Amino acid sequence: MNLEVKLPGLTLKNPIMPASGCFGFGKEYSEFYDLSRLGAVIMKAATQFERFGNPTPRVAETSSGMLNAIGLQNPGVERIIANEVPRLAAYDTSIIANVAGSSLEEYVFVASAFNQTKDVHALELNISCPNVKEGGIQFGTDPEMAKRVTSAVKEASNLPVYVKLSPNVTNIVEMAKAVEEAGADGLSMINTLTGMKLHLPTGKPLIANQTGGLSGPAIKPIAIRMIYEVRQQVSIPIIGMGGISTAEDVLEFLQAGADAVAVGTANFQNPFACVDIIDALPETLMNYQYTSVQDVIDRRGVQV
Amino acid sequence: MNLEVKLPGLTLKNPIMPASGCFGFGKEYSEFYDLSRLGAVIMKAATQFERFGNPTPRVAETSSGMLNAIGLQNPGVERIIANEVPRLAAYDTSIIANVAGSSLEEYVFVASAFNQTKDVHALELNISCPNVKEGGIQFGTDPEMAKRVTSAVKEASNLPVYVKLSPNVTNIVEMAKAVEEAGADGLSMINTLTGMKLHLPTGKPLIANQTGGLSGPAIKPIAIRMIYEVRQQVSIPIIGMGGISTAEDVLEFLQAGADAVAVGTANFQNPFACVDIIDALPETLMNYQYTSVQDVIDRRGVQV
Amino acid sequence: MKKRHEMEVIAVDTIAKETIEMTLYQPEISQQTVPGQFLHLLVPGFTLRRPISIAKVNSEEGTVTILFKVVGGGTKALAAYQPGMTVDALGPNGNGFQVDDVQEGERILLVGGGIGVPPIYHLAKRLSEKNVELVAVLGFQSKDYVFYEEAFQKIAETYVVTNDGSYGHQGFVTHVFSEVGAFDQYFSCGPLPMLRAVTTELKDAAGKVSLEERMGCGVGACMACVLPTVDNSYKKICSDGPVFSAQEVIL
Amino acid sequence: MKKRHEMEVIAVDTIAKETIEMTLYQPEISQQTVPGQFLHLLVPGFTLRRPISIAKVNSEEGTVTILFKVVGGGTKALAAYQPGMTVDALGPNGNGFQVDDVQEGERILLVGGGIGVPPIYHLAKRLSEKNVELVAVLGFQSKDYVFYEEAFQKIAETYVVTNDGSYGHQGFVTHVFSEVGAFDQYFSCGPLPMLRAVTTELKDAAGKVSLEERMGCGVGACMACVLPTVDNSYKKICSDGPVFSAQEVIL
Ligand SMILES: Cc1cc2nc3c(=O)[nH]c(=O)nc-3n(C[C@H](O)[C@H](O)[C@H](O)COP(=O)(O)OP(=O)(O)OC[C@H]3O[C@@H](n4cnc5c(N)ncnc54)[C@H](O)[C@@H]3O)c2cc1C
Ligand SMILES: Cc1cc2nc3c(=O)[nH]c(=O)nc-3n(C[C@H](O)[C@H](O)[C@H](O)COP(=O)(O)OP(=O)(O)OC[C@H]3O[C@@H](n4cnc5c(N)ncnc54)[C@H](O)[C@@H]3O)c2cc1C
Ligand SMILES: Cc1cc2nc3c(=O)[nH]c(=O)nc-3n(C[C@H](O)[C@H](O)[C@H](O)COP(=O)(O)O)c2cc1C
Ligand SMILES: Cc1cc2nc3c(=O)[nH]c(=O)nc-3n(C[C@H](O)[C@H](O)[C@H](O)COP(=O)(O)O)c2cc1C
Ligand code: FES
Ligand code: FES
Repeated sequence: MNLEVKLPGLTLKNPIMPASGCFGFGKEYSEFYDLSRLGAVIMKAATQFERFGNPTPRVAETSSGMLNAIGLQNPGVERIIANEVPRLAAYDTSIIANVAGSSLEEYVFVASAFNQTKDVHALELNISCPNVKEGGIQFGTDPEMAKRVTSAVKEASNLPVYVKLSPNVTNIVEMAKAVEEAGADGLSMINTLTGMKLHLPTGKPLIANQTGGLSGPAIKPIAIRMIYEVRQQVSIPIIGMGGISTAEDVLEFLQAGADAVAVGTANFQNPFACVDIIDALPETLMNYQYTSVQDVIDRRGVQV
Repeated sequence: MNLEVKLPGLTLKNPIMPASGCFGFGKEYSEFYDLSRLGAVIMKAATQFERFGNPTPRVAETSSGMLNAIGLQNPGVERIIANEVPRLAAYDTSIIANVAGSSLEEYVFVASAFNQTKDVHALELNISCPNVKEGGIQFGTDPEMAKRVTSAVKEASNLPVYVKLSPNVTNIVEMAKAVEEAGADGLSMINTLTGMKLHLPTGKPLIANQTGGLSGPAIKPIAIRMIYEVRQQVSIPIIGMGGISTAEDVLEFLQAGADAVAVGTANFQNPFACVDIIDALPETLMNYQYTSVQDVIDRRGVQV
Repeated sequence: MKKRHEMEVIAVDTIAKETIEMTLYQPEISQQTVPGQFLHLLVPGFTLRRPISIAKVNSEEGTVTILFKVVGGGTKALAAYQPGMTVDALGPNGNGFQVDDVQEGERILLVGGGIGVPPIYHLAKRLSEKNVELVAVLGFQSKDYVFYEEAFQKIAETYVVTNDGSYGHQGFVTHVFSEVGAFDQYFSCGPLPMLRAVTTELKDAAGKVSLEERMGCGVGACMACVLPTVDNSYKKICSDGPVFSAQEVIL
Repeated sequence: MKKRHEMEVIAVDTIAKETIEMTLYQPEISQQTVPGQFLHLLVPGFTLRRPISIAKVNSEEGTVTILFKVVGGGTKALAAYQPGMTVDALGPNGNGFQVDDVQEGERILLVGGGIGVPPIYHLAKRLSEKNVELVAVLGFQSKDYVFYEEAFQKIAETYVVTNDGSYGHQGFVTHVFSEVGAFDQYFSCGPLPMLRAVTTELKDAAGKVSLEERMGCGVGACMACVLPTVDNSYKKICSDGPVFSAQEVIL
C-alpha cells in the first residue's frame, strides 16, 4: 500500500516520525532498528548555545501519560549541525530540526544556522515549550508574538517552517491562523499540556521544575479536537501528535486533519513504536476501506 | 480522625462530594449507600427551563478518561427545587446547587430561584460547560464576562457562590482572580477539557455534539497544576476535582491547594467511589503523618 | 441496597465467530434476573463499564451466562479471562421484558439479531414456562456467526436468516415475517437498523424492543443514554429500559 | 541490534519484608550481563518502564534474577506475577561495574544499602571469581528487611547494619567503616543519602557508585536522567551509568 505523503519540503515514504525530544538525535533508537524506515526524524530542540536544562527529577508518570520538564537540554545548534545531522543524514529519511529559543533573536539565530546544511529538510518552530522560564511560552500563547517570530524565522530560513503550537491556549484556531498569516508552511500540533504531580510525602511538586508537560494517550482527545478545529479553518498541512501509540491512532489523526504524524511518549514504552506502527498501518487502513494514506486525506477533504 | 472542613456556608463532615453531573440528584446512588455519609452532594446543573440536552451518543471512552456532551439535560430549576431538593434534604449532608445558563439573565434567574429553599447550602456557578453552544463557554474563558456573571449572581443570591472554572484557558490565574474580585466565595475547579474522539469507520466525531468534555484520571495533572497555581495567588477556598479516584488523589488535591474535593467520573467505574474514599482517607492521611484534613490544609499554608 | 458483585468465571467458550459464551457464578443475580436485564462489567484498564445482557441463568447452580461479541478492547480483554478469575459486575441492571400481560395460548414472535439473540433466548426460556406458542426469527451476518439455533428449536418454531444467505434464509429478519403467520405480540433485540425495520414492518402490532446506547454510569444518574419518547419526553436506556414498548420510543 | 525481550517468570518469592525475588528465563540476557546493569520492565497499565537491577544470572540455565521492593503501583503489579507469565524487558541496559582494573590480591570494599544490595551481590559473585579479598557492608532499615546475608558470607567478610539496630550493627553503613580495615577500592549501591555519606566518608579512596534517577526512555534518548559531573558537564544515568566513578559525579 502506498503510504507516501508530500508536504512542503518533505516527501515522506510514510507519515510516521518520532516526535521532537522523544528520540534524541536518533542514535539510541538506531540500535533497535534501521532509521531509514521512518518517514522523517524530528530532532531534539536546538538552541543557540548549549543548554543543561532543568534539575532532576525531570519526569513523572501519570495515568495514561507522563510529565516532563527536560528544559531543552541540547549541545547547541552548531554542535548539532556538526555532530548529529551528518550521522542522521546517513539514513534514507528526512530530517526536521526543532528550533527553540528564549528570544526572537535566538530563534532567528538557530533557524539561520540550519541554512548551512543541505541535510535538514524542514524546521519545526517550537514556540510551545512549557518547560523554560523565559521566552518559549509567550510566543506560543499570544497570537501577535507568534506571528512575529514566525515571520522573522521565515525570513531568516531557506527551509519550510512548521510552527509547533501549544495546546495551553483558550483559542487554538486563532493561534493557527496567526502563524498561517505570518507565512508558516505548516503546523505541528500539539505540544504538551502543562501539568503537575505532587510527591505525597513532602506535599511538593515531584518534578524539580514544579510543572511539566503532559504527554501520552491521556492527551489524545485534546489533540484530536484541536487538529479537527484547526483543519476547518486553516489550509496549511498539519503534523499531528499527542498520545499516538497505534496505527488506529494514526488513522484517527489523519481523519481529524493531520497530514503526517509524530510519535513521542510511545517510544519510551516500546522502542519499536514507530516501526510497529508503520508495519501495522497498511492493514489498518485496509480494514477501514482506505487505499492509501493520501486516500484518507482526500476523503476527509470531501467530508469536511 | 477528624475529616471536617469548614467552608463559606458549608460545614462538611468530610471533604468528599460527588461532582455535578456525575451523580444526578443522588437518587440512583442512594440505592448503593446512605448519602448521609457524604460531605456534600453537588447536584446536576439546573437551568431556567427544562433542557433535553444533546443528541446521543453523548459519551465516549478515552485512555484513563472519558468524553461527555450531555448538554445540561435537566428538568429545570423549579422542578429541581420541588422534587429533587426535598428528597436530598432527608439526608444528613450539605446540598450544593450547580447553576447553569446561556445568558446572564438565566444565571440570575436560576440562582435566585434557589433562594426559595432553605435546603440548598451553596451554589456552584457553572461558567465552564463546554457542551452547550450558547453562553456557558464565553463566561468561562473571558475574565470580564466571568466577573459580570459572578457579580450578578452574588447580588441575586443569598447563598455562598463557588464559581466553577474552565481549564480551557491560557491563564487560569487571571480567571480565578477575576471572579475573586467579583465577590466569589470560593472556586470549584476544574471542569472538563474540550476533547474529541473520531469513529474510525466513518471518520466523523463519535459524540453527536462533535466535541465533549474530557474527565477522569487523564486530566488530574492539569487539575493539580491549575489548583496549585491559583492557590499561590488567590485566597478564597477551592473545591478541587478532576480525575480523583483514590484517597491518595484527595491528599494530592488538598496539598495542591484544594479545601474540599469532588469525585466525578470515578462514580461510574465504582458506584461506591465516594464512600470508599471516605473510608480510606483517615489511614491515608495517617500514612503521610497528617492528623486531620485541616492539618493538611494548615501545613500547606506554612509550606507555600 | 445494591451491590458490586465479584462474579467467578466458571467457563469461557467461543461458540461462534467472534462470539464468546461466559458462565459466571453469582447466586443472588441468578435468582433476581428478569430476561432483558444486563450486567455492567468492569474490565481493568478501561474507564467505563461494559453493559452485557444476561443470556441465561441457572438459579439452582447459582450461575449466570452472558454472550458477547469481541468488538473492541474491552470485550477482547474479557474474552481472555480464564475460569477461576473474577469479574466485577453491577447488576442485574435495568428493566427487562415484562411478560405479565402475556396470556395463555398466545402466539409470540421473538426476533433477535446477532448479539441481540442472547436476551431473546433468556426471554424464550422464561416464556416457554407459560403455555404459549413461540416463533423465533434469528438473524446473523453469515453462517459462521450462527449460535443457539438448536436451543431455540427445542422451545420455538425457529427461522434462521443470514444476510449473505450462507445459512438458512437469505436477507434480513423482516424477510421471513410473511412466513411466520399471525401472532399476538412480539419481542425484539438487535442492532438499531434491524429494530427500525422490525418496528416499521410491525407497526400495528403490540411489541417490545430492547435498545442499546453508549453508557456512562449504567444506573440512571448521568443522562448519557437517553432516548426520545413519543410524548416529547425521554427515557434512560440503562434504568428505564433497555426494554421499551415499541410504541413508546422514537428509534 | 537491540531487542525487546519476553522473559518468562520462573519463580517469585518474598524473601524479606516488601522484598520480592523474581527469576526470569532469558538466555541471551543471562549471558551478556555485567554486574550493575539493569532491566527496563514494562508493566501493563503503566506509561513508563521500571528500571530494576540484575541481581544474579545463571548463564547455564539461562536465567536472570532480580530483586525489588514493593513501593508503588508498578512493583505491586509485578509482585503479583505468577510463574509462566512473561515480562516485557529491555536490557541489559546501561554500563555496569567495570572490574578490569581490579588486580589480584586486592582487598575490595562492597557497600550495599536496602534494595541496592542485589547489584552489589552480583558484583561480589563476579569478583569472587578473581583472587581478591571481599568485605561487604550491607545496610537495611530493620531486621525484617535483611536478605542475602548468608549468600554474602560465603564469599565475603560481611557486616550487616540496621538503622534501628534490630539486627547486626546499629546505625548507618558508614558506622562500621572503622572496623573493616584498609582496602584498595570500593563499590557501592544504595539510596542517595547513603551514597552521599559513603562517598564523603571515603572521598580519598578509589570507588564506583551506582545511581538512580526517574527515567523516561531508559536508553539515553530523552535526557530525563542526567547527573552533573565535576567537569561541568553531565552524564545520563541510564546509558552512561548507572555506575560512575565516585570522583566523576556530583551527588
Ligand atoms: C443494554 C445493553 C446490552 C448489551 N448486551 C450485549 C450483549 O449481550 N452482548 C454483546 O456482545 N454486546 C452487548 N451490548 C453491546 C456491548 O456493550 C458493546 O459491544 C461493548 O461495550 C463493546 O465494548 P468494547 O470495549 O469491546 O468496544 P469499544 O468500541 O472499544 O468500546 C468503547 C466504548 O464504547 C462503548 N460501546 C461500544 N459499542 C457499544 C454498543 N453497541 N452499545 C453500547 N456501548 C457500546 C463501550 O461500552 C465502551 O464504553 C449491549 C449494550 C447495551 C447498551
Ligand atoms: C538503574 C536503576 C536500578 C534500580 N534497581 C532496582 C532494584 O534492583 N530493585 C528495586 O526494588 N528498585 C530498583 N530501582 C528503583 C525502581 O526502579 C523503583 O522502585 C520502581 O521504578 C518503582 O516503581 P513503582 O511503580 O513501584 O513506584 P511508583 O512510585 O508508583 O513509580 C512511579 C514512577 O516513578 C519511578 N520511580 C519511583 N521510584 C524510583 C526510583 N527509586 N528510581 C527510579 N525511578 C523511580 C517509577 O519508575 C515510575 O516511573 C532502580 C532504579 C534505577 C534507576
Ligand atoms: C521527554 C520529552 C521531551 C520533549 N522535548 C521536546 C522538544 O525538545 N521540543 C518539542 O517541540 N517538543 C518536545 N516534546 C513534546 C513532543 O514532541 C510531543 O509534542 C508531545 O510529547 C506529544 O506527543 P506524545 O503524546 O506522542 O508524546 C517532548 C516530549 C517529551 C515527552
Ligand atoms: C457525564 C458528566 C456530566 C457532567 N455534568 C456537569 C454539569 O452538569 N455541571 C458541571 O458543572 N459539571 C459537570 N461535569 C463536570 C464534572 O462535575 C467534573 O468537573 C469533571 O468531570 C472533572 O471531574 P472528574 O474527572 O472526577 O470527572 C460533568 C462531567 C461528566 C463526566
Ligand atoms: S448510562 Fe448514565 S443514565 Fe444511563
Ligand atoms: S531515561 Fe531517557 S536519557 Fe536516561
